[in-house]
Amino acid sequence: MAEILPLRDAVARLVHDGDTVALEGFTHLIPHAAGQEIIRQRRKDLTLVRMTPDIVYDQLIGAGCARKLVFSWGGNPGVGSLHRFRDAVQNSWPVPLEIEEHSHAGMANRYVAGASGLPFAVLRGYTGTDLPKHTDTIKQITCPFTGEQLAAVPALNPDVSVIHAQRADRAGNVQIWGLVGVQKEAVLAAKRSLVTVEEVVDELEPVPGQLILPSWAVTAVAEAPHGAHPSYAQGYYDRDNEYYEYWDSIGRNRDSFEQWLNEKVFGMEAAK
Amino acid sequence: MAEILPLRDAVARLVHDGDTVALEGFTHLIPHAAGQEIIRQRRKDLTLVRMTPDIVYDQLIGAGCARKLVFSWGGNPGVGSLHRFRDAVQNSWPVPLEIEEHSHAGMANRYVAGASGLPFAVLRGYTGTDLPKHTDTIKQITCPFTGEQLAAVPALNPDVSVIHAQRADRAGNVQIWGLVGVQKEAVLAAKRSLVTVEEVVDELEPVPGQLILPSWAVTAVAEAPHGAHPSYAQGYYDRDNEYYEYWDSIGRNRDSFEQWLNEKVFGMEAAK
Amino acid sequence: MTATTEERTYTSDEMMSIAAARALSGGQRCFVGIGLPSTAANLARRTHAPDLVLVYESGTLGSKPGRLPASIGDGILAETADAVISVPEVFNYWLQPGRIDIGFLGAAQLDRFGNINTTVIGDDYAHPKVRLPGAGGAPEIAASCREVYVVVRQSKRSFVEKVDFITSFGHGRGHGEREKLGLRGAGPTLVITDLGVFRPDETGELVLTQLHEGVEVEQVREATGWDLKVSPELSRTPAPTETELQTLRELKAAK
Amino acid sequence: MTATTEERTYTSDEMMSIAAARALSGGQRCFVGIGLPSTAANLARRTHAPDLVLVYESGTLGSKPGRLPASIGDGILAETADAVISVPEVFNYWLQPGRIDIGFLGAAQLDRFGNINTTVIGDDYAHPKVRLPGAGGAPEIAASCREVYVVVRQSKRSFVEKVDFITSFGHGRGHGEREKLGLRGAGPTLVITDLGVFRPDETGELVLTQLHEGVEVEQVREATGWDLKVSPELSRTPAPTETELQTLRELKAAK
Repeated sequence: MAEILPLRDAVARLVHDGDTVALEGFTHLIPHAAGQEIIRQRRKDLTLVRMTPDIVYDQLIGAGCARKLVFSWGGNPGVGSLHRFRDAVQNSWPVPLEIEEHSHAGMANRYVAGASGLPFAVLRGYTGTDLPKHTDTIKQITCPFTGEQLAAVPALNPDVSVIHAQRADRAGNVQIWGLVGVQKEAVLAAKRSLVTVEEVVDELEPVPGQLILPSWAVTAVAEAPHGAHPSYAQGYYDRDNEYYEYWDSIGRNRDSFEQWLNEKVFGMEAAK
Repeated sequence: MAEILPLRDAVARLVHDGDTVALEGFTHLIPHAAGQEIIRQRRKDLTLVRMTPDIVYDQLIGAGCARKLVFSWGGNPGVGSLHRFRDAVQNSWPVPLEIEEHSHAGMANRYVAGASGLPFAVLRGYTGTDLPKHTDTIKQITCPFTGEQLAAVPALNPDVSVIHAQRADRAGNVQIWGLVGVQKEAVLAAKRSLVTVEEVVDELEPVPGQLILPSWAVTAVAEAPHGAHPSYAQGYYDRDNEYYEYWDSIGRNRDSFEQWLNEKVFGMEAAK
Repeated sequence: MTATTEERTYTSDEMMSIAAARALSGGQRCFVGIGLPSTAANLARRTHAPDLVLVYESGTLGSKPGRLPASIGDGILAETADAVISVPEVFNYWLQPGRIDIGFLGAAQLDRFGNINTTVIGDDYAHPKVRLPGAGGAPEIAASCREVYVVVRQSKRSFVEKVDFITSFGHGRGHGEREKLGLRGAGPTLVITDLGVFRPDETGELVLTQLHEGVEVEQVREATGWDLKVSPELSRTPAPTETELQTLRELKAAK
Repeated sequence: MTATTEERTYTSDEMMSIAAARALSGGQRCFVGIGLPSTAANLARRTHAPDLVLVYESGTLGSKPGRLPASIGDGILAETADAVISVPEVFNYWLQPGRIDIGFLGAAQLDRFGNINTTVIGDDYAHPKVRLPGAGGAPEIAASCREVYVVVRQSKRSFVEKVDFITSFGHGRGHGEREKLGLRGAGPTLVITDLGVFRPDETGELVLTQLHEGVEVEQVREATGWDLKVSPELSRTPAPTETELQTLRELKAAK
């Protein structure tokens, strides 16, 4: 059964130095508050996994929390580049960043395999591309019935997956609606999981398109109102598109980034 | 885009002698009306595919429509045996019935592979059982990353899949809720698909837990009110548990079955 | 404590269901087949284990039916579930990775090493004496749940030396075969019949560990198709309590 | 018919979006990337192809947004969709089996044979000159859609002889390489830039088939990093209509 904890305690208990950590949320419901709490607790040597390492991972990478990034698309969506990610890859700043690069289809299937308790997944993918030359977690497999060649990718089983959801009840059952991305798979694939929510409520009223994660499939739930900002939480608040533009100006330079980090992350320590 | 047709025309157009046909619906929403229309049109040599060939296939098998059955559980749920199925397997009556036998997990994954455009699926299944000795569509596969041995099963891609749903709109978009079984996978895996519905409506009002099949993923929709009886359609009518008991008395003997067939299926021809 | 058959106010089937229900404890995730397993699991949820999590292969997580479901896909299972999911998801995301504590199975034949047959009676698969329904979800339930409990009415026909067909693998021919095959769950750790309770010994062979009220060892031997081992710590199943019996009967009466 | 640059009342980006929108026709299922492809697809849906089916990789089938989505996961895409599905389902059930007619992609680099690079600029993957966002959904969109349309601003930097990294396979080095690799879709059959329109010839090499209003062949050659072939049936793109321009500008203005 999921334990309901303050965010600070949940991160302290679930996320350790050296862990493989997946923060998921496909544009919608990105767990920004949890990401910043991980920075605030100065985690190191993380292997960060995420299909779209947008602002949330630009922050973690710029803060030096990550040793490695497993991903499929690393941009600031609708704006352009992730400057901290580029600085880490191109200049090893603030620390070198190893990368393991896939396509979305590959990453999604790696989570599916992880959630399914299988060691690998099969897909029609990567054919003719240069990705298999640089990513050793892409192999070929032969269909035992037709002889056809397909791609195989290994399961992702993060030490901890973190997602954001709209609501949980007091028993720790989680309710998500709108775009649900790979959140269910990320949670089910992980050894431990943390779900931050907009609010904890007495009763989860059914919502069309909802996805429910039963309490017994989640390790911890933490209330984090507005915890997806600048991403959005359908039914709660809209995407802050201007913040994505603003982030471009912050992330572009090491100085402005470090100032942001001190003011907006470490400076908020007492408040949590 | 799905065409909205009378059931008789839809079956005539979509289901041909010798086809591989899947009627799906896991206890809920079993397409009985469509099954009886297939009998009425005296289709022959069908390969029938279905996880749980309950009454609907007992009827098709007893009527001599099937040459082969691909399945994972062939009983009258909550009652006992399928007597027509047993008579066909044990005594080749009215025609011999070849069987290809899997587990639910295997069948579900075969549909998933079919829906995914993959030639096979991988699962942890069948280990230590006698099923692989008798079913040549179960093979082993080695994980290219861990060396682990797993089971592989080939995709199911029926010529036509038939399901029953609560509603469609006039554009042919289909709405299903309650237990959804493998219906989506069965439709997406098939070359052609027929969805019978309780009613065609102007607008599909959202229902919690709904699954939508867009019109462009379906070949034909046919209105068939009460078309799942004696199975049920959540929101429309309950399961007729007594009919399942009653079927035991009908199906038990060839005579009573043939009488039922003449009265309740062929005798209804004019009415359709 | 021993009651004679005459004095009993309950049937042996009731004793079996109650003994099976008692084996479940609160908070466990239980994968439930229809029939005897479903009766036992719902009884447990109505008595001592209200937070038992029932998972049905039709696609329901955490069903809380107010009556016995008439089938595995009874609408009441979906209406009272925490989550309704597709059948592929049940098997792939919830059963296969080992998220379920107890797989609760029935059997047509069960053998000395807990292997289960629900496929065919007779030696020739192509020409069976009796064609049974087949595998359903059982092979993977038996493989992937942490433990498997089997509930079955016991007779020389159902309790056989070696099943005619292994539909669901128990302990094979014993001596660590499960581990050799890489199966992750512990397999059948408990068999509950209308006569008593059996547990595998260290070789995987089923041993009588408990007798229901009013049953003697000799009766069990006569209903067992192999040379039965009896545990030195053989105990007695406590008779059903009033609450257990009443709850069971109410469950079965509700439609 | 030829207008000079001075007379134009529209930008070359607008011409590109409008030309791309015109390539789509009603009822097609279109897998849409954010940016130029999304603009073009939404414009088509608002003008001549109202029943165009838009599929976004964030998990929406049949989105009908009333404004341009700000990102691939803009809430408006879910709110106006026929169905919202998980990301694995998008790729496995809808893209991979070939259910999508047109995959609409952008590119940082595009080469003579329609191969696309959105990964790294420079020869050394480990030490790139410029690290680009990477693959996203593109490799499998390029592989599995029946056809691929590419929309890209053209320059010697973007239109190169050979991409530094093949993120999404086009026609390889041509001459039937797609078929040899077992790829099912036809690959890039249309490339639309701010200068004109290109189609692959029978070898898979991109050939200029259409010039936008006010553009001359020499300009296109100068913005192409290889020895450009020009189709003998070179035609002119009709200038944007008032309706097209107005709809495009309204779409872009709406927030």
